[in-house]
Parts: sequence; C-alpha cells; structure tokens
Amino acid sequence: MLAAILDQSSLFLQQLVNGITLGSIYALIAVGYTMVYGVIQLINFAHGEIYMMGAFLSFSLLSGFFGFGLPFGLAVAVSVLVCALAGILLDVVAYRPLRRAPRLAALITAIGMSIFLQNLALLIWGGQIQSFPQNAIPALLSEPALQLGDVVISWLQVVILSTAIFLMLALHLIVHYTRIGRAMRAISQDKTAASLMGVNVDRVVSYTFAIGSGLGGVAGILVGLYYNAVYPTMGYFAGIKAFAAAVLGGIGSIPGAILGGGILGLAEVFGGGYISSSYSNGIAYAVMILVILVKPTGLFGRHLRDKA
Amino acid sequence: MAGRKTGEILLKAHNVVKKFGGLTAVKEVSLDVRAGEIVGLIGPNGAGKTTFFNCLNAIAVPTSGEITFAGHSLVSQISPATSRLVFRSGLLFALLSLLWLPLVLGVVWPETFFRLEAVLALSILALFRIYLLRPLSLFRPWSRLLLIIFVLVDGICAVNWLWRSPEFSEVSFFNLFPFYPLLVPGSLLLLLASLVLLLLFNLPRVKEAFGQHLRADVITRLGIGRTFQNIRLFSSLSALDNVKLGRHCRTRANFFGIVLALPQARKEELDSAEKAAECLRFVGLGKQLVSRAGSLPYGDQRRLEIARALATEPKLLLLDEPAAGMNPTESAELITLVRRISQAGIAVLIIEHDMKVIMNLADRIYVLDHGELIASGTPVEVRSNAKVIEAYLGAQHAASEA
Amino acid sequence: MHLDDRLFTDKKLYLPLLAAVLVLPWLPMGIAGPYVLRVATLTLVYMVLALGLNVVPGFTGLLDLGYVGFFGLGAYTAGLLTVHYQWSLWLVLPLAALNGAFWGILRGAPTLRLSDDYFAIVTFGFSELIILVIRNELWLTRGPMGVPGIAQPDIFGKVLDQPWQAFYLILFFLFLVLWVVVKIRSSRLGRAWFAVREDEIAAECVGVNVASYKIIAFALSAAIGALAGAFYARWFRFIHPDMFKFWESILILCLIVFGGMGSITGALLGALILIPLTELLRIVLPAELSNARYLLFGLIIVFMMRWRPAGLLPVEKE
Amino acid sequence: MMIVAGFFLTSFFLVSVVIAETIKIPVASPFTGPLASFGEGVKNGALLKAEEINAGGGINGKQIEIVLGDELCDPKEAAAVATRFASDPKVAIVVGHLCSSATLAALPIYKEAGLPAITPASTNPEIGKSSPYYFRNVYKDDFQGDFLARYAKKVRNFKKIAIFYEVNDYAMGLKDAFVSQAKKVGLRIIGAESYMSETIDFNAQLTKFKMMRPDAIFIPGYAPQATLLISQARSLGMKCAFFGADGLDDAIMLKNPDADGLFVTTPFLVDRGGAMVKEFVGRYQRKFSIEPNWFAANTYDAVGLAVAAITAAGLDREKVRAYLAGISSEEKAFQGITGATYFDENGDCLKAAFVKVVKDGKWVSAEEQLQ
Repeated sequence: MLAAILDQSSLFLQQLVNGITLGSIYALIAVGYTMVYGVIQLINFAHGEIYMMGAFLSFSLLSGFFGFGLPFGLAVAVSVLVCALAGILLDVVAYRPLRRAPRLAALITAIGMSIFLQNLALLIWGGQIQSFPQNAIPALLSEPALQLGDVVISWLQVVILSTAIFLMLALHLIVHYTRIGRAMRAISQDKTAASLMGVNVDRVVSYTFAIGSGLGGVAGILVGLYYNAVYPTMGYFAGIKAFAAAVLGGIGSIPGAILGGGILGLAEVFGGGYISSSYSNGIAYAVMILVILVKPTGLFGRHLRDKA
Repeated sequence: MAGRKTGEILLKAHNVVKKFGGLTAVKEVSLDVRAGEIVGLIGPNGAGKTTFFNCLNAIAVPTSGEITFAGHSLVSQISPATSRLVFRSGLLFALLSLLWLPLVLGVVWPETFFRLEAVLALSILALFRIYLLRPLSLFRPWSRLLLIIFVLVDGICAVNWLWRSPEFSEVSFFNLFPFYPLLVPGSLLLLLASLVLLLLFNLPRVKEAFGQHLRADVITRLGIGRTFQNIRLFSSLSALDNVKLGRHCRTRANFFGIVLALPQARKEELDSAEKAAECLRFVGLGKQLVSRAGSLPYGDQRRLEIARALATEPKLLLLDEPAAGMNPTESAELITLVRRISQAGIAVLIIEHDMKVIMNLADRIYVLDHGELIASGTPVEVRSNAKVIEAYLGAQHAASEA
Repeated sequence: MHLDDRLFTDKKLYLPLLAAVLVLPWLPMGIAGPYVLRVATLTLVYMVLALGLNVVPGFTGLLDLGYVGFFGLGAYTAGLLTVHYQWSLWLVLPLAALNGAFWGILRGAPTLRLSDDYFAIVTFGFSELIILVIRNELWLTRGPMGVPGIAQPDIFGKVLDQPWQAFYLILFFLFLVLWVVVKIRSSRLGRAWFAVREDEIAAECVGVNVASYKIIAFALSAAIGALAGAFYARWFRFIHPDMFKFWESILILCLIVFGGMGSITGALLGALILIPLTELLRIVLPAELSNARYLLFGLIIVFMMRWRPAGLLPVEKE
Repeated sequence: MMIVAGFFLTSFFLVSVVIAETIKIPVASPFTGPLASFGEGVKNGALLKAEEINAGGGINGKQIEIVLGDELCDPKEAAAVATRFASDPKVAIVVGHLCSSATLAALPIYKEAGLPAITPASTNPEIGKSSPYYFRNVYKDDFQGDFLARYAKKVRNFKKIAIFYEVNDYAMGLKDAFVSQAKKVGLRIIGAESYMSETIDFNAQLTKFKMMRPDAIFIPGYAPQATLLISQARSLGMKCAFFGADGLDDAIMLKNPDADGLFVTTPFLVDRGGAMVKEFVGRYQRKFSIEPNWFAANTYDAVGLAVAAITAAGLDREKVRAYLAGISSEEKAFQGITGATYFDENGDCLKAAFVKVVKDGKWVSAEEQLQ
C-alpha cells in the first residue's frame, strides 16, 4: 500500500519535472511569436523554422557537417547569432516590403517562408532524424544531477530550466530598462505615434526579430540536446505548440508567453502520462481554439484592436 | 422655417448614454426627428456626434437610454455586454451539447467509441458547460436547475466511463458501486431531459428576458440609411455594384434561386440594377456606372455613398459630414441634393461642420458639446445661443493655440 | 468585363476551352496516355478544391488554413459509406457534401467575430483536429490502416472503370461547381460577400447580415471541399490520413494565391499550371531534388505576395 | 490558354522518351523526404542486385535497368508513380512501395493494368487479400508479433511487458498479434502506450511505465523513434530490456550506446547465414560502406525474384504473375539471402524468423534462437 503511494507520488514528481522542462522550452519559442506579434501584429509562422535552424546549425557545427567542427560553446554561440541574423533577414526580405499591405498578405507570406525554410532544411540536411555526436557534447549534461528514489533530474534538465529563466530575466530587463525595449513597447502601443516621436520603426522591428529568433535558436539547441534529435519538421510541431502557448498566455504579452508555455508543457505531459498519448498534439490545438473562442486576449493579453 | 411640411415623430432618442470604459462619449442625449424633416446635429470636434450616430444604427450599442424608430424599439433594456455574453454562452452551450451526444452514445455502446480520451473530453466538457451556465444562472432560477441537471448527467456519464474502461476494471470502488444497472438508462433519461429543457427554455426565454437587440442590418431594413464621416465604400467594386449592394436589404433571392437561375431571382437582379442606376442618376453619377468606387474623385465618392444609402429605401437618412473636404461649388450641389432627398419624403439627420451648409439646410438644429446636448432649435435660435457660441469659440481658441 | 463574368456567356471564351477539355482523353498520347489522363483528372480535382477554397478567402476575405479538413471529411464520409453500405456515388456524394457543410457551419459559427489572423489559426487547428480524429479513431476510420477497397464511381448501376470516364465525371462536377460559383459571384449573395470582405461595418449598414452570409460562405466552401473529397475517395479507391496533411491546405491556398484571390478564372488557372507542374518537375528534376518542388511552392507564395499580390488574373483591373 | 495546354501536353511525352535495349525494373519507394533513410536501403539493395545480374550477363543477354520511382511515402504521389509504371508496356513487374499506405494506393492501379508487383516492405494484411497481382517477400505483421511473444516468454522468460507502439498500420498489426499471442503463452501486458511518427518526447509515458516496473518494453515501430525512446528511458534510469521487430533493424541503433542489449527479429543472420548472406553483406558494405538493413535485404531478394520471373516468363505481365503465383510451396521456393521465400494463395510470403541483438555497437545473432 505504502509502496503504491510512493510510486504514485514519484510518478507525479517525475512528470512534474518533465512538464516543467517541456514548458520552459515552449516558453522560449513562444516569446519569439509574442514579441513579433506585439510589435507588428504578424503571426510569424516561420518562427518554428528558425528554431529548427538553430538545432540544425549547432548540430552541423558540432558534427562537422560543413567540413569543420567547432568546440561546444563556440558552436552554440555561432548558431544563436546566425539565427538572430536569419530572423532579421527574414523580416527584411519577406515582411518589410509588406508592412503597408493588407495583414492577410503578410500572413500568407509567413506561411510561404515557413514552407520554404522547412524544405530548404530538408534539401540540405535530408529528412531523417539526426543525432548530436556524443563526443562533442559535454559529458556532464547526460549525467543525473539529482536522484531521489525513482525521480531523476538530469543536468540537461537543470541547464534547460536555468537557461530559460536566465534568458527570460534578461529579456525582461531589455524590454523594460533599455532604449530599444522602450521603443518596442512604444511601437506596440502605436506605430505611427512612435515613428513621429523619432523611433526608427524598422530598426526596432529588426531588433525584435533578432531577439525573438535568437531565443528560438537557443530553444532549438536545447531541444536538440534534450531529445538528441534534429530533423526538418521539428519546427512545425514545436512552432504550433509554442504558438498555442503564446495564445494561451495572451499574444503580445511576454509574461503570458512564459506562463502559457509552462501550462501547456505540464498539460501535455500530464495529459500524455495520465490519460492517453494519441491526442497529445490535439491538446495544443484544442487549447488554442478554446482560448481564441472564449477569451481571445488570453491570460495576460491586451484587448484586440477594434475591428472597425 | 415653416415652409416645409413635417409629419409625425419618426425617430425618438431618449436619454441616450454611451460609455467607453470610463469615458462617457454621449451623455443623456434626447432628440427627435419628424418625417420629412431635415435636422442638423452640430458641435465641436469630439463632441460625440458620430458616436451618437453609431448608436442610432447599432454600430455601437448605447449603454443606456431608449431609441424608437417608426414604432420599433432599437435598444434592448439590458446591458449589451451582458446580453452578448449570455447569447454567446447559449450558442456555445448548444454546440457543446451537440458534441456531447456522441459521448453519451459511447456510454450506451462502449465498444464503439473512444478509449480513455472520452473521460478527458467529458470532464473538460463538463467544466466548460458549468462555466458557460454561470452567466445564465445570474438571471433565472430555472437555469440553475439546468445547471444541476447537466452536472448530474456529466457526473453519471463520467462514472460510467471510468467503470467501463479496462484500465480501471480492477479498481474495487467502481465494482462495488451498487446502482450500476440504473446508470445507463438514468443517464440517457437525464440527457434527453436536459436537451428538452435546453430547447424549451433556453432560446425563447433568453430572448424574452433580454428584449430584442436589433442588429445594424435589421435597422437598415427598418429604414435608416447612413453615410460615414470617413467614406466607407466598397472600393474595389464598381459604382453600380456599390449601389446594388444598397438594394440588398430590399431583395430576397436566396442561394437556390440564384444557382438555379429561377425567373424570380433573375427579375430581381435586373430590377435592382435598374433601381441602382436610377439612384446613381439621382445623385448625378449616371455616367460612372462601371468605374471602380475607389478610383472616383472625392466628391463623387461622397455622392456615391449617398446613392448607396438611398438605394436602401430609407425613411431616415443619416449623413455624417457629407460636405467635408468639398469646395464651395460642390457644397452648393450637395445642398440641392439634400433638398431633393428631403422633397422625396425622406427625413434627414445631418452632421456638418460647414455652418453655411447646415444653416441653409436644417429645419432644426441640435448642438452637442462634450457629449451633452447644450442647445436645440431653429438655426436662428441656435446661432444666437450663448452656450453654443462659447462652445465653438472655446474650441476655436484651443485650435488656434495648438 | 472581367473574365469571371464571361465564363458562361462569352462563346469565344468557353467553346474552345470546352472543346480542348473534352477532346483531351482522345488525343494520341501513346503510352503516356493513362498517366496524362491521371494527372489531368487530378488537376480537375484541384480545380474544384481551389474554387471551393476561393469562396472563403477570396470572396469573404477570411484566410482559411484548414481546407484539407473538409477534403478529408468528404473523402472519409464517402469512403466509409461506400465500403460499408455499397451505396451509389450519387447518394454518397450529396451526403458527403452535406456533412462537409454541417461541419463548415459548426466551425464557422463560433468564429464569426474573430479577426483575420485568429480566424486563420482556428481553421488550422480545427482541420488538424479533424485529421487527428481520423487518424486515431480506429473503430470508425481504421486510422493509419487506411480504407482500401472503395468502389469506383458508378452511374445508373454501371461502374465507371475507364480513366476517361472518371475524367469526364470530375469534369462534370467541375462544371457544376463552376456554375454555382459564377452565378453566385455576380448575384446579390456574391456582392454581399464582397461587401463583407471590403468593410464589415459598411456592409451591415447597407443591410447585409454579416454573420449569416459568412455562414453561407463557410457552408458552401466546405461542401465543395467535401464533394471533391468524395469524388477523390471513389476515384482513388483508397484513403489514408496521410493524404490529408496540412501541406495540402497550403497547396490549395497556393493555387488561389497564384491565380488571384477571389478570381474564379484565377483559381482555375492556378490549378491548371501548378498541379501539372509538380508532376512535370518530378520528371525533370534529378531524384535528389524532388523535394525542391515543395520549396518552390513556398517561394511562389512569397514572390506572388511581394510582387503580384492580386495574382495572375486579378479580380480588379487597375 | 492554348499555350498552357500545349506546354502541359508536350511535357508528358517526355515521360516515355527513354526506350533503350534494357529491361526495366521499376523500384518505387521514398528516396527523398522525411522517410528517405528507409528508401536508402531499398535503393541500395536493388542497385546491388542489378549490378550482380548485369555483371553475370543480364537476363538472356539484355541488361537490366533499375528505374527509381520516388513517391515520398505519400499515397497521392504513389498513385501517380504507379500510373506511370503501369502505362509503360515495357514494364513487366514492379518492385515496390515501402509504406503500406503507398502500396494500398498503388494497388488498384496495378490490378487494373494487370501488372504484378512485389513489395519488400509493406506489411498491411489487406494487401495480399485485395489483389492477385500483389506479392510480398516480407513477413506479415501477425507472424512477427506472434513469434516475438513466444520468444520473449520461452527464451527470455519475461513476465511483465509494456508496449510502446507507433500509430501506424505496421506497428499496430504487430502489437495486436503480440498481445493475442502473449495472452496464450501467459505473458502479462501491463500497459500499452502509443506515439505518432513525429513524436520525440516519450518521457511522460516512459515515466508511467517506469513505475510499473516491466521486465521489458516491446517497441513495435521504426528505428528513428525507437532509438530516441531507448535513450530517454535510460536517462530516466530505467534498466529493463527492449525489443522490437524488423522495423528496428537499422544501423542507427548501433550508434546509440544506450541500445546495447536490444533484440529484434530479422529474416537473415549475418554470422549464421550461409555463404550467400556473407557475400551479400560483404559486397554491400564495400559498395555503400554501411551495414545492410532488412529493407536492403528484402529488396535485394525482391529484385532477384523479379529477375527470375522475367527470365522464366519474359515480359508478358500475365505470365510473370502466373510464374510468381506458381512459387507456392517450400520445394519451389526462391532461395535468397532472406531464406526460402514462397507465397501462399494471397501472395503473402512465409519464411523463418531469427533474432539478433545489439552488442558493443554490432548486430550479433542471439545466443538462443527459438526453435
């Protein structure tokens, strides 16, 4: 009897750990969606692909796919930087020319870019699941950090959670206490007014894309390490779930994205663990639809623009 | 100004209030328009004139007050936010009940439906239904009864499910549950009862409780046509199509009539083309039938908008700054046009900044300032009203300083 | 006058087209015949789909990212009814279309007030849920086992087993759908949709009941998608959840973006060019690059939006 | 309009341009896209066999040519590829379609054209029943599931098994067969969880299994997901055994240090097979510098079967079918590297199964085989 209760409680604790890890990853991706939406009201469908690129770039740099290998730290830094640049490029090439076009045009372009990038990755890296070379990753990461009876927390999980927390805090500081952050908030309030006040809108949007994409890239690397799996369609599913998280938290709100990511991660793990795993993707879709229909502003969101 | 004949009261607004959050845009404005009359509504910028217009044709729903038009009450007596909430809840509720049916079928024939997902779905649905019933229960006791019934049915079905799923078959509690034989027929009975209750009580009672809220398109059909301050044409359609759209509320061809090209639908289409062309000629755009609305010159767009409103066969026409941005010649044409409309027996309520236009046209004038009605009467009376002069001078004063 | 309005009235336009299409199965194509005919039939199916999708984003201006859901729904409705009850195509097809319309309405009703991007997301999520249910509910759909052995189309009890017969059949349905959308486009109903697309508030003020016209559009669009799906199931004789991936929604969207959103001839032209093009590229491109076709579709969408947002055959003349 | 139509028509004549003096054997499978790694084995196996045949003088002096049809495992694409093959009169037999969904989509087309086909990989039980023109030299799911349950009980002496299956026809067929045999031999199935092909996070369900303490986890599914699954289980601290069917027989398992001890069914054993198998594996490794997986081995034999059929019956589709249908008993069986292959009345094959284990990054045959 006691053993059964112990089992149940360690099952619960382990699932909690799994859920929080998953949630912090979703939160990192969701922030990218929410920042871009907050500033230019665009659902950047290609954000999931940036995340996928982060994973692939670090994989390639570590495994010598491009013909040379880099040490772990450098490879991560380069991948994140390239992701940030790719985000800017995405904005400049695809979205900026459509700033004045109807919102639908930008949205469709975003979908087009997503398809394009996904298939580009397929063409470059092939479709199969790739794994990081074992010797390129610090060995410590795969060791358990803490073992309490049946509950195991690996160093990787600790790293994921602490990275997520650290980056979120940094993001908070950037958005609230720097010039660029103030400019972002100004633009999200009123673009024309901000530009009249001397804010360089294009530059701020570029920064937004860079930060969001950089975070997406970090998430990509962490996921690649956590599951030890990198493949071209990873961005699609993670992107959808992260988007659902962003919607749940209230799109445009950064704390909302964090909370939404956490809730969705836990819901998915507990749903998959206790109920059934066939519909674990469905949970994200259902949450997304229900939130949009019942409370489109999400948990923390601002009110939607008036349609008129 | 007694030259024109005026009839009985067509539109009557009484103590109309419109609040946006903490801001009161319209404060207890009362106003009436008689058939065949031209009434002006003036006031400095931001006085709430357009908001008041929006209240009249349900683009905005007044926070309180009464509006009657030709014998119809346009505003319901319960706060619009509440009635919208309840209406939406009711709709979602009905949808959920539909989704719920297959789950109950699953209880009766467990091998046909779902695995353990059903328990999850069921509990989510149950929570959701309770959440949705909350606003309903604010109003009538019977909706609380509904709530209890639904919770019961959901609970019974969930228990049923848990009992039947193989994963739980070894758990003793469910095996010991003494009333199992009653569960299936009981839950079915309750479900039927709840559906009947939903149908019998929900929709008619809710409507009765909240009064009729008329949508903008219904009000247009009742006979209020309008134009907008910032022109709202369907700019990628042709001028003729824009006006034909005005005919929309006076035609009735449906999907099947159109697809099968029934004679009635074809005749109606020809009719509305003819009437639309007539309206365009009436405002002086007879030569621009096929030009794209968006590519017309500004003044023509204003007139096109009027033509579109006229095509709806209004009894009352709301004109929101029709002379804005017009040169004196165009304004003069506009004055004749409005006169002609009035002579056709259509009452006109007009917002205008151009004093020359308004003093020339209006039989009576209402003056708004900061959402409040500060004066009303004939143009001569209004012109000499101290409050009005103050409001306008103050505004001009502020404007010159800025 | 726009090309769309002339489709059924201008003899110079429709007679050569009709002749070209009717003659196609009888052209001497040697051994490539069955293959060309198959691609042509597939093209016609996508034309129907493009016309159906066009109703929502093209006419009412709401981006639908989940059209494949209705396609799959129609295919499964028809496929399962055929397999279990051996009903005739002419019974199964209307039922599938009705079922499609029903779910179209059900999806549409709660989304009436949503702004464009939220609507797009809900449509996407909804169709993914449909496909997820199809994949997981084995008792009904056999899930990933697929439904094999669906009977071929039939007419008056006679089975249509020749490729050219299937071609003419879908041609007939294409004309049916084309007739409906062309008639509606120039009618009171079509104008009401355009009004909703351009300006919802102005539309209300001219007496258009925005909600109910949106619902009609959703139902019609979904019914057309389901109809195409029903034919597809009977023609393909096998259905599988993998045939209705999200990618198909994007492909159909790409067809109408390419041809011009809201333009009927544009939707037809988009399918006429792009669907054979995918087949052509399969043959022309080296094997390692055959995925580059999808990449191309992404690029087409981006480039069209950038330089020719109104498509090849825009609705409005500048 | 006319230009477009012309462009579209002429383009299709290109299809039939190459008519050389070779005998074409089309091989259809996903060669690009997400499932390309499966198709890789198919392609290599087919090319290797063709090379051997051609080196030995071809079929009656004519060289054979492998025509690759890439269908991305997509039913729609598969049907288009199949139509192309079926409309070419020079084609007498097709080797192919890897995914069952693709095979089932192509099946009516081959049936109508009277074109026989051999699938080296599709295990869906419907295939044999639906068409007399479809043959397969791969186990049906029920055989392997059945076999594994008996092996797990009798040789490994497991008591409690948890199942983690992919939602697809292959894995679910395996699972069902395994479960029904497990009941008969007295294995306890303590839980079954599913995943989708795009799933990469198995932690939630594994944690649940961990608390149930199974002796082993059965993974009906494919190698790319299974290797992730095994790694995640190990990092959760699970120490139970893992096993699966031929779907897990892939080189990527060998790169995963966590997979040590995994055992799978296989139609051929390198170290116990005859000279033919050793030679095949040797040549394969020299040519492609990778270990052959079961896709490669089965395709190698399927092409062999096709060549044998054409040699005996010529390019007449009906005769080729009759020849294949004639291989109906153990005596008439086709001897390939995957053992003796012969077909039952549905065109499904019957052959023996073996077990092999991952040990120190290599496949070795299990010490005890089920007799």
